[in-house]
Amino acid sequence: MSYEIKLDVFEGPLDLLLYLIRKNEIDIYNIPIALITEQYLSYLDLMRSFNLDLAGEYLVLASTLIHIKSKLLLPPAEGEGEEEEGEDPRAELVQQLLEYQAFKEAALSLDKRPLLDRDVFTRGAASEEEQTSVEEADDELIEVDIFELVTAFRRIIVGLDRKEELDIDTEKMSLTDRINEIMERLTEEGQISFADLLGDRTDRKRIIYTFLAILELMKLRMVRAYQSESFGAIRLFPAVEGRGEG
Amino acid sequence: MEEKIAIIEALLFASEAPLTVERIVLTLPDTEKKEVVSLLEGLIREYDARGGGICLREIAGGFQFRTRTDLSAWVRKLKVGHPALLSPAALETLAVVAYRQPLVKAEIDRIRGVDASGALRGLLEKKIVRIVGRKDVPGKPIIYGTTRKFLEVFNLKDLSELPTLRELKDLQEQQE
Amino acid sequence: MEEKIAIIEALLFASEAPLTVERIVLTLPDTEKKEVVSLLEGLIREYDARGGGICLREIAGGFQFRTRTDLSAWVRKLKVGHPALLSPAALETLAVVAYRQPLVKAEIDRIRGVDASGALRGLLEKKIVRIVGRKDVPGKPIIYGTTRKFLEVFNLKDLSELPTLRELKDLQEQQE
Repeated sequence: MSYEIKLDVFEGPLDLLLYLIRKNEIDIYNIPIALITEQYLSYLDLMRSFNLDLAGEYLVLASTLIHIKSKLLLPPAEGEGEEEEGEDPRAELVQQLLEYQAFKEAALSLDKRPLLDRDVFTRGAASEEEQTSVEEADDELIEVDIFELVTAFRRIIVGLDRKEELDIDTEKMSLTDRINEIMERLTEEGQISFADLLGDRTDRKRIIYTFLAILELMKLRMVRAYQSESFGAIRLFPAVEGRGEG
Repeated sequence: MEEKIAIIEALLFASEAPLTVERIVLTLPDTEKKEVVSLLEGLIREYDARGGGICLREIAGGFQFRTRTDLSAWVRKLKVGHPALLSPAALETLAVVAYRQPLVKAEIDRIRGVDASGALRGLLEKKIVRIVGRKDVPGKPIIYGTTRKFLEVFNLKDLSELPTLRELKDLQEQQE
Repeated sequence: MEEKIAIIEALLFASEAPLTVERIVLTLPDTEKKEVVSLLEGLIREYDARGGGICLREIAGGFQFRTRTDLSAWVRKLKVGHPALLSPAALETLAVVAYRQPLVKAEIDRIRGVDASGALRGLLEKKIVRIVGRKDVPGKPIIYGTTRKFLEVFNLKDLSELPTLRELKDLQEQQE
């Protein structure tokens, strides 16, 4: 069987479909759905018989093909003009195939470029200056990727109690943003009122997060809140004066 | 040789990443951008004409010395271990990201017809693809894009140097 | 230029350590040691005569391209302000601060299982972590959080743009 070796080289159902179209020398704009569906399904059977893991996407496309096939078998609805751009049930699939094909070609052309460390090489050795450390500039640039940061966090968390893994939700992070902002202003201004914290931006979300941030800060014993009279302005102070490491 | 060219050559050689014209201008006093560009162009021509083992190329928005492409087999012989090649799945995913960026994973999955998680992760680890931000829609999905390293690895000046994607002909047009 | 010289030049350029004559002989078939030595000497003379920014030198029993010694001041100038990388310890500490802030050092130590003092100091110096305040409890422990520079470095609009562990997991799981 010539296609045995082909089984696991498909990048997905669209890739398999393109392969069948090419193999049968079929016009992609006029796919004989019955034939292709039959071949596609027998490939899936073959894959199964070899106990290859069939990704769910293969089955989804199988049902799409069967659906298109059944639609094509139905006589056209009455009153539907012949010359009208009638909806070919295959149209969406063809569009998807063409798009995928374009990217597949793009991937191949990327691979044909002179690739670094495969076809071209840069200077191998570190220069003398790199070996001796350079004094750090004042406003140092840091080169790091956000993905590295999450990966680092995950690496630590994985070793811990499962409870720690409770997801970080974006709500908590929005709250933290507010907390940082409030503490920054407190350090600058010494004290601040609730109204000042809100400023001109008094949308609902901001009011809620500001309020929650203050509660959190009080719970953490990082700020104290004072009110001179009932319904009077609430003023916040840092719980402990002074900064710097002690 | 003019001293300025010698300095630029030394800077190019010492820099780990492709060196931008701006950086050169910052390092050399009393030098205009235009002058640097023309000196760089002169250097490229000189090395090309010489036909030696190295050439100067414009990559990822900067300039960098590289070995001549047609000598790769010799250099590979010297280097131990093989370069980590990108799998077809990774290349396809990368192509989609490169041409459609910034984009979310769901769009990659849709175009490729399979889940791109594994391939995407590999590309993130290799720093060829990066997280650009989040899309301001419900669920705030992560947006991906290519990195400067992508340009360096694939020998590209900038993204506009990518060959154009084959035109997706409109189905209707084709049928006429 | 003779092809053999071009190959040797590419090898010299790409090699991580000074390249020995023996190694070149091993890589190039049908080449005598004597021939390689004379080609190398020719290359040294050619680069010296040219007076450019690079020269070939015999170092530690091998040959290596270097920047011209008298241009080192320029090269050093270039290196200042070169992007710094974070050590794994710093990155881990930063990750804990970013995801668990506002928090005290004891909490960082507990999560990482090691003393984070050194890493924390480095992050404070780099201004990506800052002292947010102090807790009004015995000992008045310092509370840490990330800075605006942190957001800039990671290209984030705000902290809610940080990817979640779940998102990372989704990317990972498909790999098997």
